[in-house]
Amino acid sequence: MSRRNIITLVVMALLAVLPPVFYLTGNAFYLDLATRLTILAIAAVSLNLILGYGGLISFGHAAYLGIGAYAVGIPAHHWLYGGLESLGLATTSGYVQIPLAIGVAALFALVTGAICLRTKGVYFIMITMAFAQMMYYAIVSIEEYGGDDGLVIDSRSELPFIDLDDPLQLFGLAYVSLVVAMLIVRMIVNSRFGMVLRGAKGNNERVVMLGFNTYLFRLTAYVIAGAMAGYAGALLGNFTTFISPEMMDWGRSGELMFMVILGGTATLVGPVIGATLFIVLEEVLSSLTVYWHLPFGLLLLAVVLFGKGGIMGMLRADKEDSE
Amino acid sequence: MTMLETRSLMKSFGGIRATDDLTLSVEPGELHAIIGPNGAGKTTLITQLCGSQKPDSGTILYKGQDITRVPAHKRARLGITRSFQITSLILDMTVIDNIALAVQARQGSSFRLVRNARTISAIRDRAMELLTRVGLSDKANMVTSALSHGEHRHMEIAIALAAEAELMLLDEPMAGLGAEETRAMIDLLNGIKGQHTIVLIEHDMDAVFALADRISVLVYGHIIATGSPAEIRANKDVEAAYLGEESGAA
Amino acid sequence: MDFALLVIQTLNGLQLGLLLFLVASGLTLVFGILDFVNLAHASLYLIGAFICATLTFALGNFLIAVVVALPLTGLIGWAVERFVARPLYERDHLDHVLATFGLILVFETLAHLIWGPEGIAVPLPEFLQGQIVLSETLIIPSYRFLIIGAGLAAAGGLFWMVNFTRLGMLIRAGASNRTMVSALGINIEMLFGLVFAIGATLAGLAGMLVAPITEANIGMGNSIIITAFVVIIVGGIGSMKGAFVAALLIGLIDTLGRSFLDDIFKIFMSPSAAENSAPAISAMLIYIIMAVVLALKPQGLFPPKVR
Amino acid sequence: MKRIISAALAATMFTSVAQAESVKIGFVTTLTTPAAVIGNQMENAVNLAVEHLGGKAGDLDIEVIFGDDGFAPETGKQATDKLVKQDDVDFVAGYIWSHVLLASRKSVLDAGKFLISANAGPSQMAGKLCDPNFFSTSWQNDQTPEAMGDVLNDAGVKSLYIMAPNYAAGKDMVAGVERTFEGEIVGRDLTKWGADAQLDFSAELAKARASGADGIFVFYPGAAAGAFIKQYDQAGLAEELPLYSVFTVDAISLPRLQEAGFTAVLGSQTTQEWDPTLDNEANARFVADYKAQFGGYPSYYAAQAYDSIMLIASAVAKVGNTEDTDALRAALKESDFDSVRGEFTYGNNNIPIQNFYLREVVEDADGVWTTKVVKTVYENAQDNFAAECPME
Repeated sequence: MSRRNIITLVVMALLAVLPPVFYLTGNAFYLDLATRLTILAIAAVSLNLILGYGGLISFGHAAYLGIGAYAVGIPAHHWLYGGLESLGLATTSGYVQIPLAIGVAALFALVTGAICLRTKGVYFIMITMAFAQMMYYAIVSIEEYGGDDGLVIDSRSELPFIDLDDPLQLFGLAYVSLVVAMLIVRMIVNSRFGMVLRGAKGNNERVVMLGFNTYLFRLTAYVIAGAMAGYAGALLGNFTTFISPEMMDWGRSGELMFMVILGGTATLVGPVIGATLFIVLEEVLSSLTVYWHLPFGLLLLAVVLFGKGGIMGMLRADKEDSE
Repeated sequence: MTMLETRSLMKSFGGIRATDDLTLSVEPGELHAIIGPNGAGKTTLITQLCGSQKPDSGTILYKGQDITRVPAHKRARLGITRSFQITSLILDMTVIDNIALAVQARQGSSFRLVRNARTISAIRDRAMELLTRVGLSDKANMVTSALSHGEHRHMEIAIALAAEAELMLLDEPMAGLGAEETRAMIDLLNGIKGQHTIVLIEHDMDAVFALADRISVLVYGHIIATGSPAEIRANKDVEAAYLGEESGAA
Repeated sequence: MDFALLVIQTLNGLQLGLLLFLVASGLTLVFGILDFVNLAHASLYLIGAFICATLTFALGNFLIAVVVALPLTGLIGWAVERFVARPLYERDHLDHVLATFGLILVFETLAHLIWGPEGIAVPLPEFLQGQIVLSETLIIPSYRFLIIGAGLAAAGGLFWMVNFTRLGMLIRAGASNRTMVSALGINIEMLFGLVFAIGATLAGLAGMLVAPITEANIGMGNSIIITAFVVIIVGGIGSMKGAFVAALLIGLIDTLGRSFLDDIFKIFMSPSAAENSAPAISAMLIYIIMAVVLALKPQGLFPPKVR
Repeated sequence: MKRIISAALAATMFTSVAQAESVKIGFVTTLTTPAAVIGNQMENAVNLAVEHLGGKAGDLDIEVIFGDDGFAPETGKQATDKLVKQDDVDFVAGYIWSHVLLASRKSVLDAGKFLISANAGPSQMAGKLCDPNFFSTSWQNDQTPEAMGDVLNDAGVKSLYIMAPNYAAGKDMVAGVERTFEGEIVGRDLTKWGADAQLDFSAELAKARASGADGIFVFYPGAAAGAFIKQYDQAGLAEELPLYSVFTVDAISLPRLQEAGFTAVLGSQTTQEWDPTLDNEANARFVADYKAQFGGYPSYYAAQAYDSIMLIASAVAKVGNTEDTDALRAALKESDFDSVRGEFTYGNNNIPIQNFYLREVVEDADGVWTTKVVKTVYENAQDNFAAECPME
């Protein structure tokens, strides 16, 4: 077993075991922290598919989290206050909300991706951000859903067998979802599709010359990543029970990016490590001082200036390319 | 039927005509070398032939079919492959993955998201076979960036072979190679010659005259002569335009 | 629509556009020549404003403070180039984004620690406090004219420098071909440091000019950086002309959108819905413009010729 | 990685071992972003209140844990969750911003804790969303602008231009002034709020001037106040378009305006439920000690924060423990403490029934700019949403 696989298993095992232990020993808050972390890790894993393996630096990934969360919040809002019954969207059923989250996120990714992928490099970074900002302001402008103030989700999604009001079960769902998301990403990047995607990251012109329409491959990956992040957003909405446009602010997109980079791009467990480190650092530093952004910023600088390839890059001894 | 034909191809950058009324025809099965002094527009020609740049005017025919407006990835599907003057490999992938990707391109749609590509023996075996053919089988699992320049050149040939191209466009395969490596490359090309139609752009005159069936001489974007190596050697215009200007260049 | 109001709002838009240009021009210089993505560019805008505010009280005059603060901001920019940007030129954009985001956090928190969260109100000299009365309905604060004048002067100076000086020649050459400049035997490190310092000075100038209006405050960098990026993307990275055109375009659209969009919306919406959505939609406008421009011209309005 | 996780979590995990015989108060306010200028005043006032109480509520030690809302509802809710779940506080107090309070409300009330707003007073929480465990030591958002609306009527203002930030309280403020103001509203601008709030109001001020209104009503709390007033002054609107504001000209903006010499603000009028000049013993002590310790006048934010701690302490002292929530609720409801605003009672929705004053900006004996009471606008006023609250 390669060292990288051992790290992956250890990290995932710790993430499975520690939070419930915290919860059962009366530290409910740390379970919350772990749930948040796990959900953000799903989004980071999905971003890693396009950023790490596809070389597509998306600076607007938080938009999908927001879309997913609002796909839970808006039906729940109408369920309580009326409206949209005719569309069947006044409901708290997870059967409606979760497919809606995934579907709308995928659609948004398809439409924006079709335009964004025409650009390259920094232009791509900025246009993905522009679309996310448009989504942000679109939500801000809808007063019915709270505008800038956000929306309280009064009732969580109803799912069979799982009660999301139980923090332990919510964490369980998030954890299983994370594992599934990681397996999906692993499957995709090792498939023939994934080979083309990774090849196009390394040398797009070459891959085009081999006869692949890399635009379509990238767009497909972009939509898959968007859909996964949309799902993560649905979980996030259920977790926080409060959603606001703030969730899709460019700063949040940046945070997701940093989770991926911090942990190590194009590695299976890197985004999970990045998300963990990010959330734990944020928590520990902010409980020490309100000026915690200073050490946090210095740390980011240090990671970039002195470390390469993120945490996984530092931990890695073997240079094999496979997972 | 000619394999490849260009008619009055024109391409300008700013005020400079990189390709000027260029007419060329390549017969099936031949190794057709294109030579010319620096700046003659050789690489510009290749990029138009493979489709990564569009000519301003003129037509490109492939097996009698007009492909002037066909995008690059579709030309590849039609059987045109290109090697790059500057090594153009996917450096962060392993050697065999590079070749396997090229093999994959010929084996149906790659929109397959489930099965692990590395476990598909039809792809892996063929890739290994090609690596053996270019003498790199022992380095299959190394990261490409760890290989030498000469080895990268061999990988380029393997990729061209993998594409099962009917027409191979080789852009200076000997560039930057030492004497030993050049000899190995000439041997390799001699081995595949005849099985594919090859358009070879090369500076190394020894290699060109050793390999080519026919040679075209490109000067300022225009073909001034086409003929067998012996004919070109004897052509006064070529000597004046080419050797005179760039004596000592090889 | 009221004509006088339209004139005033156009001037307001011009003023905003020129401020944006000052920030964006430095960004596009650094981006185009150094190929370095500097999210922390707006931190220099912030630091410039605070240094100038502090000096205004120390020296007793805003204009003198600006003159002293400009080189100080340039010096800080040079230090950022030397210690953060330079080691990262060889890395990809991802690393630039990450490092400069860290830098933003550092600068903003330092500003919070040094100057406190409340910000500093910058007093203007007497002669800039009044208004210029153009007609009965056309009254404009005189300081706004100073901003427009200073912005135009800086833009003019920049054009002169880029187009008619040896430094400008190097910058233009560097923007299109980095290796060529180094081949000319130019000390590329010096040139890069200088470009960075010029960019910082311009951003700092924008911060100093805006401080007497909005006060120097620790959140000001955040609110302008994304807009500045939008400007250089719309204009085309590395293009000074593009940055100028795009900055004015976005300044005008933003201001006119804020002033007239709610009235337009009221035609087909309830007044309260119009008032609520108009600011958001006008904020969205600039992103829509950017997306449309990039969809049609993936390299911006004035793409650099060769890269 | 394992080491990092376990070390980090272990460091904080065992710090929360419950101390016997203490009352834990979580206090959520803004400690970062420019709005920290408000949060810092509240933090100072809380610490001053604890000091005045000798660190004790009856026999119980007072322990205050501060949480930062980062000027964003989502962050505020996270801070609240942590106080409730990890620190297991008995009371959560504070909240400058209405949207933060609305977002955090459920976290506190669902856990069966007491929620004390020291500033935000969104209409929903005074009306439909009122709760037996929610108390306010401030007001309902609409009340202060309502008082201003009546002041405007008295002043003979016939037409009004309105500007406010686009968030929950901004909308409440606009609704409040519109409810009592009898003249015509000729224009209304809601501007971007939050960490990257709009601070250049040139376009809006030009519109306001063009509207020809008799006056302009604004609500720009915290750091935005200074920016607004300066631009208002630079635009030379002082004579043409008199300024009537709520929560804008206060002890936070005045020192900076004075430093920069914006004399135009002297004489401008605002309404409020509290003023440093209110004549009662508690207020005199609060204002004097605050000035002595922190070198400047306290704002109403500080006064309300001070009151929130005093209110909690009075209830805990009366009950003697933190377990008997029914008794605590009853004790809170009595508001039996020396408020710096003087005596007040709670309405059915637990919002104070109290006086509102008109205040004017003046220079005090030491030449420092502050406010003084001009007149009482409302006596013992109750908010309009109390009727919508189903509680008795």
